[in-house]
Amino acid sequence: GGGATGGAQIGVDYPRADSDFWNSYIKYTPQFAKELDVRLMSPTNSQNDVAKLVANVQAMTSQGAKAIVMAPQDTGAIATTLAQLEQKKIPVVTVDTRPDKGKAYMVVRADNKAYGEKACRYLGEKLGNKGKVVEFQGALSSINGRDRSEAFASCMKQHYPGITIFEEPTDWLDTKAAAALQTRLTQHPDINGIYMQAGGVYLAATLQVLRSAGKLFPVGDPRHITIVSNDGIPQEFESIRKGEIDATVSQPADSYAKWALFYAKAAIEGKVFKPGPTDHDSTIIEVGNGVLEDQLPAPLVTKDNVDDPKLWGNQIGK
Amino acid sequence: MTKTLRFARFRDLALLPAIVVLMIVGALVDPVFLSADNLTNVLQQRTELSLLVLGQALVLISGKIDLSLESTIGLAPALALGLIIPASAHGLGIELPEWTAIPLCLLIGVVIGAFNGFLILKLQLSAFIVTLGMLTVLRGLQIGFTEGQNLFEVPLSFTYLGSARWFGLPASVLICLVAFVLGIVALAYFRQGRSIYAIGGNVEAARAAGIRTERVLWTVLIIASLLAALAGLLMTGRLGSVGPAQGQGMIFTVFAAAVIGGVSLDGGKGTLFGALTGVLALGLIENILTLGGVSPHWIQAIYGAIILIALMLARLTSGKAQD
Amino acid sequence: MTKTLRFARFRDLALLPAIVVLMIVGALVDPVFLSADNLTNVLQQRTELSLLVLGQALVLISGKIDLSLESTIGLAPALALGLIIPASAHGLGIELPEWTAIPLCLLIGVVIGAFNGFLILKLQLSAFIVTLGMLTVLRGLQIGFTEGQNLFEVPLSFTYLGSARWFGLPASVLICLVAFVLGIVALAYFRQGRSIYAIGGNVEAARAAGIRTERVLWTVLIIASLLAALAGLLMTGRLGSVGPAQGQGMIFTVFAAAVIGGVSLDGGKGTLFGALTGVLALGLIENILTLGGVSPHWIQAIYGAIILIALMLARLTSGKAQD
Amino acid sequence: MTKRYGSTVALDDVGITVADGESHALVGRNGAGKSTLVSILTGLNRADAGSVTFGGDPAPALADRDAWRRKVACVYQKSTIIPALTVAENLFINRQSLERRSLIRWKSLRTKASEVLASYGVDVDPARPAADLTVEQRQLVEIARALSFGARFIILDEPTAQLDGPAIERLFERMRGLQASGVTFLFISHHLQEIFEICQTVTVFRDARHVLTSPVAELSTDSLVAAMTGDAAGLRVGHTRPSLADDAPVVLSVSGLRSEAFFGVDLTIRAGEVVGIAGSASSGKVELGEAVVGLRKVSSGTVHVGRTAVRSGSVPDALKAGIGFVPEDRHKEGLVPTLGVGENATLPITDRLGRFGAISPTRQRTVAERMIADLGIKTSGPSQPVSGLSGGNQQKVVMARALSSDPALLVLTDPTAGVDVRSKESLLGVVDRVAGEGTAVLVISDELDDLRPCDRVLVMFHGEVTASFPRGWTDGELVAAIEGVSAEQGADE
Ligand SMILES: Nc1ncnc2c1ncn2[C@@H]1O[C@H](COP(=O)(O)OP(=O)(O)OP(=O)(O)O)[C@@H](O)[C@H]1O
Ligand SMILES: Nc1ncnc2c1ncn2[C@@H]1O[C@H](COP(=O)(O)OP(=O)(O)OP(=O)(O)O)[C@@H](O)[C@H]1O
Ligand SMILES: [Mg+2]
Ligand SMILES: [Mg+2]
Repeated sequence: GGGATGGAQIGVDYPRADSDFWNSYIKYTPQFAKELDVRLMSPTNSQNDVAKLVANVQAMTSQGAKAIVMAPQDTGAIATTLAQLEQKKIPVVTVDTRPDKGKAYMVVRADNKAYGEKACRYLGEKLGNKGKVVEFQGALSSINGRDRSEAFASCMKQHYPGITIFEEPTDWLDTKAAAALQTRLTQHPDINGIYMQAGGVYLAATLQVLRSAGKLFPVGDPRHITIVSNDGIPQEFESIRKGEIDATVSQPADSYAKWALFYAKAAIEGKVFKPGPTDHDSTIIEVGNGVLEDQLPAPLVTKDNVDDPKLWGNQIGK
Repeated sequence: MTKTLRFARFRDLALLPAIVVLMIVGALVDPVFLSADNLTNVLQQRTELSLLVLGQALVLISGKIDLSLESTIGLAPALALGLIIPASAHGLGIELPEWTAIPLCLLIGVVIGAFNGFLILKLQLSAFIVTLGMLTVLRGLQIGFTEGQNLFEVPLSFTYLGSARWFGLPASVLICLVAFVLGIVALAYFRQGRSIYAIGGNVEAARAAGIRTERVLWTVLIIASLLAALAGLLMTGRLGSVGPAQGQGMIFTVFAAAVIGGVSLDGGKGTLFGALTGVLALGLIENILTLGGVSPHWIQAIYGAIILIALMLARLTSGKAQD
Repeated sequence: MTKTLRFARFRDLALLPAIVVLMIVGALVDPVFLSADNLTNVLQQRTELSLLVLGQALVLISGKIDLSLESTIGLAPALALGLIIPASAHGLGIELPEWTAIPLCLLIGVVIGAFNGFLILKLQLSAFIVTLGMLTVLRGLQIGFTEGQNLFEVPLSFTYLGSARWFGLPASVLICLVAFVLGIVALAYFRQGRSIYAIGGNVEAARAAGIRTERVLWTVLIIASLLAALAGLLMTGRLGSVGPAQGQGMIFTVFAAAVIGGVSLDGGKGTLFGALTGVLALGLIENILTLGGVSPHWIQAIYGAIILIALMLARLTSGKAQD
Repeated sequence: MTKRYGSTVALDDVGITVADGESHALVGRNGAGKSTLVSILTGLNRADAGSVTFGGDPAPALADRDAWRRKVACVYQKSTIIPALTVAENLFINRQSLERRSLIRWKSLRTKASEVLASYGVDVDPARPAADLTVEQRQLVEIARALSFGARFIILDEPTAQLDGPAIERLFERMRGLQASGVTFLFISHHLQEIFEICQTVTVFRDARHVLTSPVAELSTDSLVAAMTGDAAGLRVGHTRPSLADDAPVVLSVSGLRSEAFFGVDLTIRAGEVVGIAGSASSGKVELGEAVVGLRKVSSGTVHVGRTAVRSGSVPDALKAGIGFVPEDRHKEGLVPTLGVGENATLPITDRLGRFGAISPTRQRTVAERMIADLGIKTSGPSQPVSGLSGGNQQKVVMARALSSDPALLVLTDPTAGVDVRSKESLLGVVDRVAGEGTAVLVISDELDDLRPCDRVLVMFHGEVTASFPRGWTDGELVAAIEGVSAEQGADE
């Protein structure tokens, strides 16, 4: 406690505890709280359920939270909650997603559209605008999945019309992805690219399916299927090093935690931010009706930069 | 005589000791727990669940089952909104007048219930599998026509019931209360209500006793769907928008509440009051876990374990085998 | 006599016409559909589901229900791995020798089944709510001790069964086949198997006929959990890791397959062969939808609608009301 | 009227006319189609062909249950009691609030229920769940319900099969009273003397066909039986078993057996001996039987079969010791409705139908077909689910199950409930035969016909054995003892 916030408590809600990415976020949060001298309430977990998120936020408010950090996976359904918090003058920092409606002090996120775009560019260039790509979409009801899908689709259509895309909705389930991939490979043995929207979910299953189908060839082999992933967990890096997959977009779990707490603390202290570049390689933009968004960089990780120690995937488990 | 009656009543109250224990634990965990604000929040957060439980309890007592409620709670408001908002806001582009939204929402509930009834009663398909299929279809329709988008251009009239406060309490809580009181009275003191028990207990016997079993069952299915649509309306008001996943995954909680509240999956047994205690017990458990700041990784295991323990407690205090 | 016998068999075969229709549709959608490769894939993708369905069908026929299977399929392999892999790979740090992993996995299944049996049979709690609680607890335990992480460090011996091919077919398919043949024979021609039907049909009459109902039910619950653990082993082999959500959401599909395959939720009715046709029908539907390249936004609605249609078709061809 | 179930013709172009104000008996062997007719006459089932009229008006639409209820009240053969609901509610089901659309007043309902029940001699708390009732009490509740309805036409499908003597008498008194006030009855029973007692007209069905309709007064028992069975042979009486050898070993010995329903019961039965236990519904006789066969735990006392002690409350133990039994309630403990006739009948002996736990279907079928033939079960074959059998034939399946294990001791509770006269004869003949082969038999019943083959009949009254009659008792003295009037004299004789 103590310090500049003078004991004002910050409530944090984790969206889920069953994915590698969010687990890293969960690990980083108390770590940065200490570093930033933020007094953290016991964090809650809304288990990917917006109704739970609303309940958790109400409970934290009752318990006297002065600012709240949340990562609503359903960005429409918190509108009322945001309005209530605004009434109570409790500033909100949202992480990873931007609320569709309602007030937030700051949105801390990497641009999911940019993920899809980056993956599209990489695959498009590697495949030379021809071939067939399987895309594992997340749940259609999740905004992040949707952003990635839409950006990927429109980029492909615009820049690489020579590539055929197979969109496989998977509900973020590896079993569905594995089944879809197996079927597609049978239907189109010449599939030469895969885009997976969450490496933490699909990586192992994808490699296993390719292995059993006899289609797992290292990068460089002409029969290699180009794979771009998303998340930036250590296992993806491992696979990049081994040449099993080509690239991944590193979602900045560490920066999410760090800057979310930073802005929450700043909000309590009454600081005001303006659009423009920041001191940490990012840009704050205004995303409409006064809401600011700090768009953190999400680097594309390939064989070239996979060993960069700054990547969060290289920091955990070490 | 009073002995057995008391006993029957006691069975409905089996969860009360567990609830008392929860209240004490809650107060110990955090003084905030007992504050009016917090308890009101718990109630408000449970209104939609409790309406679904009310509907499901009716269906279960009548000896059927309706899984599709968890999709109706999403589709009914989504489709109603879709019909009034412009295509630019992910609507269907029909743009009916705004006042039709609420009647439409409820009507959609009725239509879904009637269709379920048609498949189950007329085509004599298994209620479980029909409503499981419908759960998928209805959710699929919602994702299909909204293209997986949130509908957040909700007119104020539509959000009113879910967000207003009457007499210092959330309107939705009062609505639920009224619905439960009506249900409890109807099931305890009206012939039509009692006939639901008779049908669930032995449909052949009920038919022999002159009950129009098909009509009653159909009505029950429609009421349950209607309640789900109403719950969807309240949820939309409370959350301010309709997400494509609205209600998803709720059905298990609905069953958990109804069954730990003493409603039997075999039909013919249980009361709405019991079901309501089930809802409350679950709500208190979640609230206490949140207030207690349980580790996010262990919350689910602890939650499940507490349910099992509450169940054993109810079993011990009521002394009755469960089914 | 043979007449009714034929009729009973017919009921099991109610889905066959639907499957034939699906085969034709599939072939029209894409010639690849009928290729040996594709059909093998469909089978392999369904092995774990089919083992769960096998277990669940046994439990349902005996008149009980086990929802916790969908968590056992994740926890059993995860815990077994946790006991052998080092803490650095999210293990428990106990580091038992590698060869113990498979026996441990199966043993964990047995223990879970036995514990379910204890709660249901000894404490006489409702099977539905006990196993719903266990579903939550078991999944919670997995998330708790793995801290929600994927376990990627799976020894080769552990993935062998799920990924090997024997005689040109995936080993897992053959294992399933054997399990089903054993189950079908046991349920049709063995005392213990028949007693499951008797218990599901009327447990008191079964007891009065000298069947040790409690022992049989306990065995059935244990077998079901064991099959779920085996399914977990195969799934881990097929997918190469154990995710924290392994199996999550499967239980609905398990019921769908069992029930459209003719297994009754009321107990005492249905066959394993029927359940297997249910699994196949669902597998074919999904495969065809994937091959057909249906719009991702509409796939769910179409999937649900096809299930309902298949159900009606089965109802028409068998001419029997479903329950 | 014609009605088919699959390949079974249950009614083959039959007709029946019940005149206003008469009591019309409907008789026929098990499976003749009586209950099927009842279900059509009460609007539960649709006939494949034919029509029903009430006083010249066509019958209401099948869905209009209320209209049917106004035309006809019925006691069905199969219980329509809803176990989870209270006795009071079962009695007034679907008319809990006597004036329509008003609140139900539970208290007055209970009071009224108490009155109604008391007049039938049913001493139960109307607020208890009906699940707590005995089989007999349930039957009385059904009867009370049908009669209290105010309907002008009442159908009773074997109402007396589960009742003891005094209850039957009370029922008949009431029926006579109602008939005097103009109520019409259709009465189904396998107790032919009852038909002579209260009916004016009788219709006989045989093999789904109408055989005759005639005033009761013009028929003798023998001609009635002949019409039912289609052969002229009258009823056989008496038994052919040689009298018991003095050195026959003791098979069952019960000593000091005690539970809530009976106390301090001692009993021995020797090989080849048939012992009856009679008693009214509250005598504890059924509970004693259940204790012997392991369906019920006792608080003290022992049961030995031969030299083996039978563990209290364990049916498998009892079976292993060599006991076979027919339970009181065939629907509760007797039958698995979903399984076939053959499987039900062979359920206790599955270990004998093949090796290593396997069941040889051929062997099962052979055994089952033999039982079907032996007991005259009317069924389309061993694989027909028992739920599709007529009531009497279901009872025979339960009997077959009891006999299947070639038991050393056979315990039969109301073994012939709902069984037609000729079948009863053959069932009792089977009892006689197995006794002749050395099986000890305990018959628990208040049906005098069931008790006739007994070497000795014990009478229980309020949980104790109060009298014992050797063979040769008269109906009067036994009935008196059962009712507890002259138990002492009975024992002295
Ligand atoms: N036979 C019954 N079946 C079902 N529920 C009943 C029955 N009798 C009473 N109840 C239930 O008991 C509750 C109150 O019953 P009742 O009307 O007897 O109350 P009361 O008259 O105020 O109490 P009391 O009779 O003890 O004076 C109601 O909820 C009703 O549903
Ligand atoms: N639901 C059913 N399914 C198949 N067959 C049936 C069904 N109900 C009755 N039957 C058949 O119809 C015939 C007539 O049965 P019903 O019950 O009318 O006989 P019953 O004369 O009442 O005999 P009992 O004296 O034994 O009660 C029997 O052969 C029976 O097997
Ligand atoms: Mg009959
Ligand atoms: Mg009162």
